[in-house]
Amino acid sequence: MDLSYTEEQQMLRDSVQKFIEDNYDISERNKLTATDEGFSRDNWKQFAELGWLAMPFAEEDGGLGGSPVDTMILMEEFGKGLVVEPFFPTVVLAGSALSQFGSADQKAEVLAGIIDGSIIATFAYAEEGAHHNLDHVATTATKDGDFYTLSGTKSVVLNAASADRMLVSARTSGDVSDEAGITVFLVDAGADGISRDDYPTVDGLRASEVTLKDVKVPASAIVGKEGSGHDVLEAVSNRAILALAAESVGAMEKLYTDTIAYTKQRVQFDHPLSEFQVLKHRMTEMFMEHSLAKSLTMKATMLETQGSDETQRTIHALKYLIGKSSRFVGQNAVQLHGGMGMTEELRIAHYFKRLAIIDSQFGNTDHHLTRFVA
Amino acid sequence: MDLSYTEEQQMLRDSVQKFIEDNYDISERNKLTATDEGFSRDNWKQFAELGWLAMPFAEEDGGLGGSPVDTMILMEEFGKGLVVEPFFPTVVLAGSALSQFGSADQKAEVLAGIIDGSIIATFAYAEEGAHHNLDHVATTATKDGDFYTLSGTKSVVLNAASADRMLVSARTSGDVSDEAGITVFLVDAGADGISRDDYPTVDGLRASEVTLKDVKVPASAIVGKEGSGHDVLEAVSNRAILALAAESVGAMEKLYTDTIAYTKQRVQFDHPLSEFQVLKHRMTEMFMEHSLAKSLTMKATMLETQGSDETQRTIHALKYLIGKSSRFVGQNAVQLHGGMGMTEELRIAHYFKRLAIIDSQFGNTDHHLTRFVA
Amino acid sequence: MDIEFSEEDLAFQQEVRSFIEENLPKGMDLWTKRGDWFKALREKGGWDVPKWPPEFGGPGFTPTQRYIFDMEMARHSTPPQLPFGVTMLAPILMAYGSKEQQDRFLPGIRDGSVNWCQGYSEPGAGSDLANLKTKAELTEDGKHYIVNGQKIWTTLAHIAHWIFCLTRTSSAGAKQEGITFLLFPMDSPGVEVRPIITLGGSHTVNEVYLTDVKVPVENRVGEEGKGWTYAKGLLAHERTGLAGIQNSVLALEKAKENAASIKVGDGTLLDVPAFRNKLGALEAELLALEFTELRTLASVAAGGSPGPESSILKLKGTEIQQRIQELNLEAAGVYAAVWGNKAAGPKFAKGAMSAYLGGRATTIYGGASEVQKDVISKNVLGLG
Amino acid sequence: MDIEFSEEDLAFQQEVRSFIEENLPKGMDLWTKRGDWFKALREKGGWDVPKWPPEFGGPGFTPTQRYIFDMEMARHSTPPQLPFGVTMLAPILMAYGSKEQQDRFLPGIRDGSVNWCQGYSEPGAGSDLANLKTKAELTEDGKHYIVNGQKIWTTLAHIAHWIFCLTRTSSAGAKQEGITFLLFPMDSPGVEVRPIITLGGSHTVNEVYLTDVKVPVENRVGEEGKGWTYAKGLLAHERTGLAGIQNSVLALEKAKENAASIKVGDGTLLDVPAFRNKLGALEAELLALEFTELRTLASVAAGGSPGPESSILKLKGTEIQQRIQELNLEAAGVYAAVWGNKAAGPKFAKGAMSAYLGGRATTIYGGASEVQKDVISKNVLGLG
Repeated sequence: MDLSYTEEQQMLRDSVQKFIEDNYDISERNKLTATDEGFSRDNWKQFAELGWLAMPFAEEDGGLGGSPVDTMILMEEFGKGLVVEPFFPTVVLAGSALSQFGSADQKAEVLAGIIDGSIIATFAYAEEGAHHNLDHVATTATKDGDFYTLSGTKSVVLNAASADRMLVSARTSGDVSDEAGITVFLVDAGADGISRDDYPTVDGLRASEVTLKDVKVPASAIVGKEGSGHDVLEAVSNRAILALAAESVGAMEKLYTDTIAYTKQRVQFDHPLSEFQVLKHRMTEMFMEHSLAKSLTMKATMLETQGSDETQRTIHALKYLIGKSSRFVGQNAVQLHGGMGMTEELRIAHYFKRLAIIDSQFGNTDHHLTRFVA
Repeated sequence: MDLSYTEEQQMLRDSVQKFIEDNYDISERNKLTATDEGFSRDNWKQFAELGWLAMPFAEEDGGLGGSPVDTMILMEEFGKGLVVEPFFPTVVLAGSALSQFGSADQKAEVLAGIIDGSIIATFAYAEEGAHHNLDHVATTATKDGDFYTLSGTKSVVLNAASADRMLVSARTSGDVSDEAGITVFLVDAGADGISRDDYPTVDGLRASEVTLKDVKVPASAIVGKEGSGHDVLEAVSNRAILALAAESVGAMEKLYTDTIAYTKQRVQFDHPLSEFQVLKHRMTEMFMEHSLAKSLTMKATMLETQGSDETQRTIHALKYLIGKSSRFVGQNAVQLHGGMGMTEELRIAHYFKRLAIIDSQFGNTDHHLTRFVA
Repeated sequence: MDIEFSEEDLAFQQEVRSFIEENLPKGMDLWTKRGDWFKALREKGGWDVPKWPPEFGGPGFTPTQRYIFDMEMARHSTPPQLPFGVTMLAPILMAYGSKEQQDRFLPGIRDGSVNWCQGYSEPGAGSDLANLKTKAELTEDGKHYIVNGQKIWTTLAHIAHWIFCLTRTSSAGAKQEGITFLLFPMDSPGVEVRPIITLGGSHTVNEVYLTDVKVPVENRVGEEGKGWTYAKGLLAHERTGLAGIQNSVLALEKAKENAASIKVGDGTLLDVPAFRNKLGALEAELLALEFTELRTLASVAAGGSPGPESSILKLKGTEIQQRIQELNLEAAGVYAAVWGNKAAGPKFAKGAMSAYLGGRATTIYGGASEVQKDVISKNVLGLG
Repeated sequence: MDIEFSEEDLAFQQEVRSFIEENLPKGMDLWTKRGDWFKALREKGGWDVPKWPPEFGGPGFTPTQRYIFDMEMARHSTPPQLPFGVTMLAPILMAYGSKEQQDRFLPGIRDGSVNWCQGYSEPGAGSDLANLKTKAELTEDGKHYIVNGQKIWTTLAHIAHWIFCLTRTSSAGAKQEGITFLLFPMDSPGVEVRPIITLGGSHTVNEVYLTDVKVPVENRVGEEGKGWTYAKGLLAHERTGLAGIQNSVLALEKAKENAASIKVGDGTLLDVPAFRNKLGALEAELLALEFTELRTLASVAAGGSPGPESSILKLKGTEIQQRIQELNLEAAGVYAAVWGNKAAGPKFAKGAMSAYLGGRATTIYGGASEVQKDVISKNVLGLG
């Protein structure tokens, strides 16, 4: 057992921290989120050059052979920096699916493109009426010789407007929420029959409602096996939760340390707010929530790395706990900043919104608590 | 709408307050709980003389024609005084059942005895394996001509050792937890075939495990109709919850006011505890919990009096809320008293224990929350 | 003790209901014909200003009538008035203003032709409002005050015609002393409004910069240096209004409907125990809080003070509002993220996030919850 | 970063398990043959005193080994030692006691032949321990201290042979100064023990009255006036011990079994969502806390300090203990009430109430939770 970072991991963390220090402050981020794409292609190139986009992938696939721990390090720092580049949909969602289930051709073409920064990708999994159930798939894929025809609407597809490729869960057989009969396809984002309705998300990122109308793809576009999409979704969801948890841990750290700093300089009733016992204890509780959330994120990430039997249960517990602590830390950071916590000027509001959205993705607290105790 | 007490009700409250001031302090109570019966027969006589035992019963039955509001007033003050006399099992449990469902003969004999103080009664409803479900009745009543033979074991029968009469829920038909087929019998506490295992309860009161072995009772012992015991149990349970809620409100008032008084005189770190902001806010929250619990107790009691359709739902909400606030107020009263809160010397510990027991009777917080949302 | 309304009160309730039925514009008319609604309320006998006393044209409701009136208005989601003039400034003018001021300002407040904003908070004076620094100096001829300083969190300052403003005319004595209550137009030279964009990108609050703003002395309400006393009374008003308990009762019903529209497994979100139990816990507290408001009202109706229970209304009321907002956000699921002009997923989803974000303010503005607890522990519980 | 134990650690874990398997007395023997167990631990190489350093006969475990050792002992419910001598006094004697004191007291502590109690708290010095008033005055010949005062909440004073006691030898300077650490036998003339009966009627804690108790100077540990420094180090020890996280892991499993034994409808209490979700929420936090303990340990193993996370262990650990106690109490249902020597209902019911009542002390003794939060906010977060 060794809970310290390796030298390589420390270097990775340092490099992200340096990048954020040099490139990200809240006004810089506000500029990025106001652009069309909502992020910087230049930054994305740097991500590729720094090797971050290659980090979690196997060396034989052109990656750096890192583990979920490396992704945790990246995401925790991205969380602190409120990074807006599409690392999560591209590397964590699409990347995990392709590296674990993709064919040799898919890896050679798309994973390689993700790694060198030339391909931005995303995963279209959510649908109306699903409410956190990834197996609720009404989008259909009808077989026709060597081809499949996809039709349906996917919701809140992250960075779809910037994506070159898109993974799509569709139903090749079974009833609308059956575990069996789901198939994941790798689709060209510009394919005929795909239309989008793009919008910003409340945390400053980008997403789209994506409608597929008779989109024709070859059988070679299947990621994994026909009908076994459930396994792909579950695997991707687990990696997604670990990544979002790490991002949340980073955001919570900034929320409680920013709150400490603010209350030290904000004077009311002739005393800095930091001298009021109720606020001191509140910040202590925020610190404790962060510590516990960080502990469970580390544990779950290491279990996933190790392939432990306990992984699935721990990930349910994690998403529950992250949601609970994020809400407590986020709400109290706003509360203790008073009116200032409500403004878009400080980072506080942005962390707060980001955490609210993280709770809504890949199953919220209730969803995972219910599964954890099942 | 008029939320103030009538003149009679104010007089009732004053008379209980005076009685408690004259007769009850914690050392007096500790003496009573150390006696065999666990209460004072002399006090009981006074209860009768003061008319308290007649209060909720109809005038035609020899009562004073009061309403649940009067019972609320009595129980709230009993809660403040930690009164140990068997008002709850006798008047609230057995009394409610007989006054609402009893035959003319039962009323003439037993209700009259309750009112004049000559009969102490109780209700044997709980069974092992029931966990708060009053309809779980394994005790059997087998019909044999004009008689019924009762067999089974009843748990935590309050004041059974002092009781002259005992209401017993038994099954005349149906499966063990069917709503239909339960019948309530009025049984002589000294009847052949009844044996008891007596014990003190943690709140200083008395109860027994009561075993009935072929206890023979006439058909005239049925309270209400054969097979309609569920209605009796439900009606008694509602009155019981209202009474226990009022008692809890009384106890909570003392808990938070005692805590305020204690923290004002207890000096730590060169300041009275009452000057620490965290403790001030905690006591504010205790006060608020008490206020809300009191409000809902008043509302539910008035709805019951009025016979409103909303009564049943409100009573579920009430028992839930009372359990939740009692736990918060009780635990924090002990916490803020520090070591002193742990001693049997102060009243704090006794209120705390009483409230813990109240949560366990007639359905706990989870039980009623589940029913409230059903 | 009796929870039922008297026959008179029931008749009044019926009267209010019939009035709403007959006069409230339906559907889209609600937006275009608001004026008709307020006119009808006024002509009914001062129902447009239900809290104003009869001598100022109010209806002279009993406390129970006002409760019934508020409840019915909330239940029928009638359009609200902006509170700054009618609810917050008017009581001050009635109590402390001169006859001239009352005649001059109350009509415009009442008919909505003059929008007001509240110039209280400052960068260094939030929860600690008495710490304000905006200076008002009397000119040598004694005819004007010259006001300099900065206000912040000024709600709707960008659409207000006038401001009621706390200013410091003396810094001797305790900081609660030397504060003076002034009224002036927002288009006075030297008034500059800068927007503050809050959580979720909305523009409701502002910074207001005041540079040598000239205010005639006749625009001072009451005595110089007594402004704090006037404002404190008004703050209490504001706090009661913020509890919004009747609105929460409605909002909770709506939250149930929202959850019932979200399919989960074979049922809906309303059948998921984790969600359902949270909702139940909330409803039980709301039932208790609703009755606490009634107790307060009964206490006043019986000629007494509102009682210690009244102090918890804002504190608990805003907490409950926020918890209802959380439930809606949870029901929105992934669609909570959708922003801008777009809507996706269930209809209520978009409003859910705005409400959640904006709702964080309710435990901050009008006396932060922590300050409320300080006040209750001191004033109600006598804790030093 | 790697969560798996090294091969050496796994081998050690196996060694501990085999040792327990072979040596732990089974069934009722656990009560009659406790001595054999401790003897076997000792002969194994100081496993009876796992935290003692090798120079005092301890086993010299690495931090990971100690974690594994503690975990296995907790999992197998091995009999605990009274902590006062082995865990609380011994480290002080090792660090600050003279060679003579170590030789004199450590053997009796180790073999359990001498029971110790802790004379710290006083009626006026609870959470504010430094405020203590018990006086120790040196006799003119400089050979003895004469001790006068009163201690309270003294756990097991009624079965202790000796006491380690904080006394005031000077009241000059800050109140943390002038405190002296003394050891004396409980049968010294002038020592009187009066029981305190706590919640639920149990006798664990006591008042100890000290009247002209004569203590030879050679029974003073370390320097006069430095007792506070010594005690503070010891308090930190006590706090870590009180977290009892491994015990909570077991207790939670037991709570699940208890709930599973209670029939509700067609299932058990464990199937009731309201109960089940509470249990799940608790388990998730406990998983996180358990790993926080590991992080602390890893930090120490890496040669560093325990890290800021260690401060939350007692605070959260005791809270979790209490919440598990509540779940058992709820599972006991109506049988929670049964008291005295009687038992009724499910087997665990009676113990459930005692544990719940007694458990309230864990957030009070050894530094109340509120004081812990003061300490964390000051020492860890740097809040004034």
